[in-house]
Amino acid sequence: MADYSYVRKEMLPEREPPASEVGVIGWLRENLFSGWFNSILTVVSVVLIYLILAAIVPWLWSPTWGAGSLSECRDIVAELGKEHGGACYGVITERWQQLLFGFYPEELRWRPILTFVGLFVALAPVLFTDAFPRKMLWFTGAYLFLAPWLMWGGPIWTPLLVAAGPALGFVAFRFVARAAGTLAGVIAAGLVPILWWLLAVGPVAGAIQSVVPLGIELVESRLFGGFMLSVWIGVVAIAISLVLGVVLALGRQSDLMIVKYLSVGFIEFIRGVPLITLLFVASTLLNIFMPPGTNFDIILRVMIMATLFASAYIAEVVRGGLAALPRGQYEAADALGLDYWKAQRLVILPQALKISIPGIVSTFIGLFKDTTLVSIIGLLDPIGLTGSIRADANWNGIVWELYGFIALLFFLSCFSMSRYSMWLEKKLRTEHR
Amino acid sequence: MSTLEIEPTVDTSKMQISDEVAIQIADMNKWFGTFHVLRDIDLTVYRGERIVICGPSGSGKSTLIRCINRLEEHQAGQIVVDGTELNSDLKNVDKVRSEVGMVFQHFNLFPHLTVLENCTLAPIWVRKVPRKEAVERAMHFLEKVKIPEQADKYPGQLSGGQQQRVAIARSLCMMPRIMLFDEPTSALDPEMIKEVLDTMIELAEEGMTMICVTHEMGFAQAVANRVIFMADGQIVEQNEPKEFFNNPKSERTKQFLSQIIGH
Amino acid sequence: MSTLEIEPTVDTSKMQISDEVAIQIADMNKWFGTFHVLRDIDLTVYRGERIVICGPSGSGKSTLIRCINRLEEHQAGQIVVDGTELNSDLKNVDKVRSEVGMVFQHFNLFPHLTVLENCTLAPIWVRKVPRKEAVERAMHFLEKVKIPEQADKYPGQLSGGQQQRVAIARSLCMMPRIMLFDEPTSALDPEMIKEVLDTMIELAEEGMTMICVTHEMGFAQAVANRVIFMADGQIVEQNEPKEFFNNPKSERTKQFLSQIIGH
Amino acid sequence: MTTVTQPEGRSFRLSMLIYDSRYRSATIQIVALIGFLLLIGWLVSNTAQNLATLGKSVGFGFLGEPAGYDINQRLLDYDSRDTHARAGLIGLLNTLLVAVAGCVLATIVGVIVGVLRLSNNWLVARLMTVYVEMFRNVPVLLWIVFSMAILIETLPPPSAFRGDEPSASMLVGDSVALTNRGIYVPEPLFGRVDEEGNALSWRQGLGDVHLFGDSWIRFDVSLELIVILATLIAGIMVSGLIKTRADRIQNATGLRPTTWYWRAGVIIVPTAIVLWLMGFYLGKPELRGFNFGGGTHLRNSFIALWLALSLYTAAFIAEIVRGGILAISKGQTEAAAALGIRPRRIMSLVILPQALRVIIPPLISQYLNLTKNSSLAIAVGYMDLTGTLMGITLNQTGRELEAVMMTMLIYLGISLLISAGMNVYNNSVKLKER
Amino acid sequence: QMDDSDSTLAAVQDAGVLKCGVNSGLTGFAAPDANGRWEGFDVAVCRAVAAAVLSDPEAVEFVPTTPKTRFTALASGEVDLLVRNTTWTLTRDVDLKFTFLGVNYYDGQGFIVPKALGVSSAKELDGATVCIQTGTTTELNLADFFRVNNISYEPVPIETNAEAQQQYLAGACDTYTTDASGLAATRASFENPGDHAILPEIISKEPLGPLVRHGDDEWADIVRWTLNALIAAEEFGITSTNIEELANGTDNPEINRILGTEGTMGEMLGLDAEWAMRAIMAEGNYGEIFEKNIGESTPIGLARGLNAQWTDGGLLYAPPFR
Ligand SMILES: Nc1ncnc2c1ncn2[C@@H]1O[C@H](COP(=O)(O)OP(=O)(O)OP(=O)(O)O)[C@@H](O)[C@H]1O
Ligand SMILES: Nc1ncnc2c1ncn2[C@@H]1O[C@H](COP(=O)(O)OP(=O)(O)OP(=O)(O)O)[C@@H](O)[C@H]1O
Ligand SMILES: [Mg+2]
Ligand SMILES: [Mg+2]
Repeated sequence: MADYSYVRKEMLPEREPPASEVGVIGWLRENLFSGWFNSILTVVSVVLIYLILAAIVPWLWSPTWGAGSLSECRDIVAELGKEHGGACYGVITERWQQLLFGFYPEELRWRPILTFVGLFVALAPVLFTDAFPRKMLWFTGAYLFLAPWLMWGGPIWTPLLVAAGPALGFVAFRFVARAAGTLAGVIAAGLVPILWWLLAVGPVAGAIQSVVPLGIELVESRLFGGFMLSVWIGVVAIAISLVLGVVLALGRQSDLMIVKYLSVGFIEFIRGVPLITLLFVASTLLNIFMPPGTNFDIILRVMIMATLFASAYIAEVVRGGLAALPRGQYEAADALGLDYWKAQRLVILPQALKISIPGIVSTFIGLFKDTTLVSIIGLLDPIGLTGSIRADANWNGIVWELYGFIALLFFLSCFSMSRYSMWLEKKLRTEHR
Repeated sequence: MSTLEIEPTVDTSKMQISDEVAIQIADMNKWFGTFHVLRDIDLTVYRGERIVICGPSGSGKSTLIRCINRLEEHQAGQIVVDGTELNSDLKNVDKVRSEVGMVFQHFNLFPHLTVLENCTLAPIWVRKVPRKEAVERAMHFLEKVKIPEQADKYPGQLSGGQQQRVAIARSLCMMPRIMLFDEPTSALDPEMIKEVLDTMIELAEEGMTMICVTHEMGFAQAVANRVIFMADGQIVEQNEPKEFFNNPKSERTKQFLSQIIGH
Repeated sequence: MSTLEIEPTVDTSKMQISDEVAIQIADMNKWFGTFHVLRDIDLTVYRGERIVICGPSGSGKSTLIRCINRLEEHQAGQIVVDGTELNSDLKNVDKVRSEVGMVFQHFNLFPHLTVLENCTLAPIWVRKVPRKEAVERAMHFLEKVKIPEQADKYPGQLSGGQQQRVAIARSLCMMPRIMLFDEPTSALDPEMIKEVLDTMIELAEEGMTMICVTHEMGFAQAVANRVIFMADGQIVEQNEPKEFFNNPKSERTKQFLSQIIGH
Repeated sequence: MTTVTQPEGRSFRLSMLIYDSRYRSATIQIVALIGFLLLIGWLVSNTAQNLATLGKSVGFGFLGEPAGYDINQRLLDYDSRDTHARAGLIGLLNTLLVAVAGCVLATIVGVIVGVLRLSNNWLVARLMTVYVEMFRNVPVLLWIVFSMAILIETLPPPSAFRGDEPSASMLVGDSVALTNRGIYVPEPLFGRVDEEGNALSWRQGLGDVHLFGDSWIRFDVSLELIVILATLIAGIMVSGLIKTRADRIQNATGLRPTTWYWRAGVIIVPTAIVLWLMGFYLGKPELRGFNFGGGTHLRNSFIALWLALSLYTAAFIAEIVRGGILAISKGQTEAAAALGIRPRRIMSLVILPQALRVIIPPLISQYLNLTKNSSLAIAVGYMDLTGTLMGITLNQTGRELEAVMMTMLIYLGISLLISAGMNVYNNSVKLKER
Repeated sequence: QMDDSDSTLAAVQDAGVLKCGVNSGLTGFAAPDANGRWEGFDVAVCRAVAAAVLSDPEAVEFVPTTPKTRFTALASGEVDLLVRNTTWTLTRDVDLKFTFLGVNYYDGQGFIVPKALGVSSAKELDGATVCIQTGTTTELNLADFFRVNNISYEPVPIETNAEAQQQYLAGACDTYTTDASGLAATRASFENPGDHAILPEIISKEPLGPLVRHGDDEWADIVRWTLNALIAAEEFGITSTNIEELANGTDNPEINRILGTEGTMGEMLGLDAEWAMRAIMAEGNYGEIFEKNIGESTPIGLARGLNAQWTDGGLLYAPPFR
């Protein structure tokens, strides 16, 4: 047995790791060639990447931006002596605006652009709660009515009167709640705006417009198309389905059997059928279900079905958020004397919705991608437009360039959204105690 | 359980008990499914009384006080709070809840609201107090629980003891005439227990009617004017604190007390 | 850190230290990326020794003992365990691992297996012990750590102290000649620390070679025959416990000890 | 127990419907129910009115009429004189076929990619990330169209196999042809004959059993298949017995006898004998006329749909798998490693059993998504349920209401079955936990 | 049945725009150009009707439809008029409750094959892989044709013409079958049109024409006679260039009646006197429309064939304006 006693006289300084551990070699050794299996994987991957790039890059490199038709492209490519052909970008040059905006009148395209920019401004205070002042939420509220008006145009009175709906609902709530109780109040608050929107807004707006004409040019929704259509269907459906989804989620969490089963039935039905069948309902059946003489245009009908579709998914997301709240929150609200609706509005939903934002973003991404299905029922979303563009004798036979362009657009938007949602999820996880 | 040494400065003389009945529970029974959790509870609480309830875990203490503000529904017998009977009439429930404040073991503050907003929420939306007045009132009670400087923080930024004091202030803002406490200190680190108990003692000195489930025997001895011992869903023994601790009558009580103190 | 009062019943006389070398570490260095976490470590452990390692957080204690069973790879120097050098030869690694048991701060029991299955898993699959024998052996060690009655429960159903004792039993079932402990008690509630330390003391009494990262100074004084103090990835001081605690030589050690005890 | 009854004389007041907790919930529910029924009634009456205006009636008689169109990809026999109902059935089977095949492939690819994403090989991990992000963030419809285009453009047409100097050739000993009309692989046949036409085995095949006569659900069961299945099942059972024995030996001695060749043998050998007895042989595809004849033809539309759905879903499954494995803390791996358990065993004994609990529920909902997405088959002309019942049948008969509703209900039924399966699984896992 | 109050004419005039269902993309017949303006043979008919009814050939809202959605769109009132290469059949006329208003293009289903295949008749196609565009009468005709000739085939159903063309060119099918007009249009856009032959067999009659809902005869008359006016205009030599001049009055009473300088035909239809003149001015007479969109001078290069005037041996035969 030795004498253990040992004291270090002076401390050792930090040293550089051996060369094989750091720098390029160390990195390579650790990350690519640690062990024979990894080395094989690395080699296989490199070969694979090379093969893919070798197949695609020469095709991609093709100076055909100026070509006016497929045959012109073919001439240019043939002149360059390319073996495997080359991309024909002329079609993108000529049609990119159509792919983005559909048939929206050219001189009015600032409106969807403005709406799109506004969307970010409106979302900022919701999505980045810390970085933006809460006051901006006012703009978010106003945006809900401003955006449809910008997109569709028409008299300014319509959005203003539509916006008056919630206010009327609130007044009705106050009135009825005092006279007949909160529940009746809530029902009134739901019914009054709907009746107002359905019955009164049109005539009243018309009347005011005839007295004080003020508005912007009307754009029919059939002119909506391309990428703008996808975005717009997605945004409208998600925005409205948030409200519906919250109601459904509350219904599903409710103790009231019938309410619960109705909600469950609706949610499971919608989630159980493919979106395409719902779109077929929109295109072939919805008008049959409506009172005789009603005629929504197809884009509105698709929006209705997309909203119903999204609301079932949002309901499940919100339900997750509700379930994540500890019971104590409900009890504390009860003990303070808040009734069900106040407790939901002031205590439960603000928290549950915040937890649900990543889920809502994912639902939006899913829905946004799914909007491409509208091409199957003949709407001219980007994929639908490829058909029309290829029906142009100039571009008959073009495939990859169009699909590639569309895929790129979708990839860029969905990828950035999903990154945001991941970031948010991480943030919420650390924030949430 | 740490039996806290309460300084003898507690001024029990101020704690007046009137003859007025604050809570009257008669023959009350409650079941969870088929499990008989409260059995034939009879209890009269006078205005200004400070009652401590103790007993082994699962004996129904929490359930009893949760029945008093209808967080749980009883199935037989009567509970009358401040002259209002708790029955299926929801108006009565609302009335009782606005008279009775409750503080939970796990605080249950609203994490998305600041301390001040936590305190003003119910006064504004339930009592329809103007916001300015509600804020003043909240600041008043936050001062009382000695954390006015935290008003603009979020609950997550506070220590457990501070959170529990906010919870007390939040209840007080509704100006309740009765306060219920369900083990308000048992989720706290030892250093923080005292600050919360101090707040509660202060409340008692001001004559608040209080029912408190706790195992802090020091607190019970210093403040309570009655200690109730529950076991198996029944009130087994009740007495003045001194008598209760020094001279327990029932075997169950003796056994329980020996455990608590021996621990 | 609670300095536990160890009863003087620890029988150090039984703890024989042989001349045989159990672990030999020479000039060992390790980097995490460019961060030099272990610097020129030299350490010889004899069979039957009980070594306690202490030092400030981040000083590399965990990393050091994790290098001993190759949970981390060292980049320079030598580690020889029981005559087997740890290098990139996987057979050596397997050999060393089957000689060396390890207990973690967070128990790391397998939650999907019962206590018994936790204990028999490795003997059956690594040591090829017949199941019956493995079960017998597991029950033997579970008795030793005093929880044979929990054998059929799942880890989630046990208290922290019980879980850590299962973890010790699980390691013992592999019949290791050396045991490594990485802060085995620091995730436990105070009441449970004692039961785990008792188990470890018993192990020490049976002559197990042990290296233990811990801040339980009572344990160190009672059981260890050497205390190693690490800072900045280096062994700064080592000595017998008595000398180490009563008469620390280096400034760093003094400062560290004053913090730990003053706490 | 003494019950305090409500004081007498408290008569019922209307306001109690809302303010009395005994009636309140009933009130709300009845209101909700009435509202719901009103809504349904409104929709039905609108529909009836509209249909009357259009002069249409609702009825399912059209299902019994001849469909008149052909379906290339079919699992049961069918020709254009069969009824719409049978066409729908063929479509449904096609849906199920691509869904099941898709789920299998998606799981395999998803698991591999998910595990590789955690690889410590930087390049592979990155490559897998690129794969996942690429597939997740582009609509599945585009992938379906893409993969169809790739198949069509990159593979040679059958004519390339023709001639004296064909520019393309068959693979695997002239038995597999990759063409842009699909893939031709050998098909299993029975009753092999030699050049003179003499049977080379004791039976000339066993023939088929026809079930359900001539009705629209008729189908044939091949007796050979039944015999083979029976042999296989018997083999698997014997193999199970061998495993049990191996377990027993391991329990007794600690050493596990190597039995894999026994276990494989008792499955393979009897099956092989039975196959030989029945004159089993592979019918190779060969060029005949315009196309390859013989062999099994996996059509482009099926392959494109199958690949696109699988690869798309695999990207999601990969994330689920990765998440599941990451959810099992590093401590578990370390504890197992410290016990001397080898990495592969750590995976199977410690990580997977735990990870599966995390993985399987979201995995099943991905299966559900895949099944629903298979309805995009019409984009490549794969005749699934949407292509037949909600496609050509709807278009030929003009029965929108009936066709769309039936399609929805069938999909709903499939979904409910899958989620019922998921619930059963969840419950069985829950039982094990405590 | 509809009563007068909701007559389509009134509705269209109220709305100030004609909702016309067209193909979402078929070369020469209907497709939007880079500026989103719809062009094509079918589109021209829509514009002519709009010009007749609303005095503005641009007052058309084009609703792109697919084979599956077109009938619902018409039945539900989403469109007022469907001009989308739709074959006139008994079921559609009777069972689906539509009214066909004449034929604007006489078509027939044909086959296109690569010349390299060495096939000269459709009857030699035994065992061939056939690309078809689904959701139309084509697949029914195809099934019938092969059954009658007792030969086998492998159908490859495809949603759009563009994809069918892609598959055909890549050799994924031996032949592509659709309306002969479509085949010609498709072949025109090939890199080497000469390598492909359209087989002589026309296996079906495909009279394509505009249709409207049952029950509004007034509206049906307007569309029917607008189409007839276009056809008659060609017969009588009324073109968009000389129409102004002819409108001042001619010796030919039929021309005068068409152009509204004589008689009250417009009034009978519920329109004004110059309805037909506007319809013809919109895109020209039938011949002009044909030449401009699908005729031999266009890349599509269809010959008039059956679609020539009866006087030239074709089937176009407008009933008298009398
Ligand atoms: N919502 C419930 N449903 C069913 N049983 C319940 C419910 N809440 C409580 N119990 C049961 O009722 C009994 C009494 O519970 P209670 O919470 O009142 O006990 P306690 O005396 O407060 O105990 P502790 O000191 O642990 O808080 C316990 O056995 C508990 O399991
Ligand atoms: N896997 C790793 N990658 C990079 N750095 C690491 C890793 N593991 C540990 N470190 C760093 O190495 C240093 C030593 O870590 P180690 O866990 O050995 O410290 P310790 O002495 O055990 O501290 P504690 O008392 O907190 O457990 C710390 O600075 C730590 O941040
Ligand atoms: Mg309790
Ligand atoms: Mg450590």
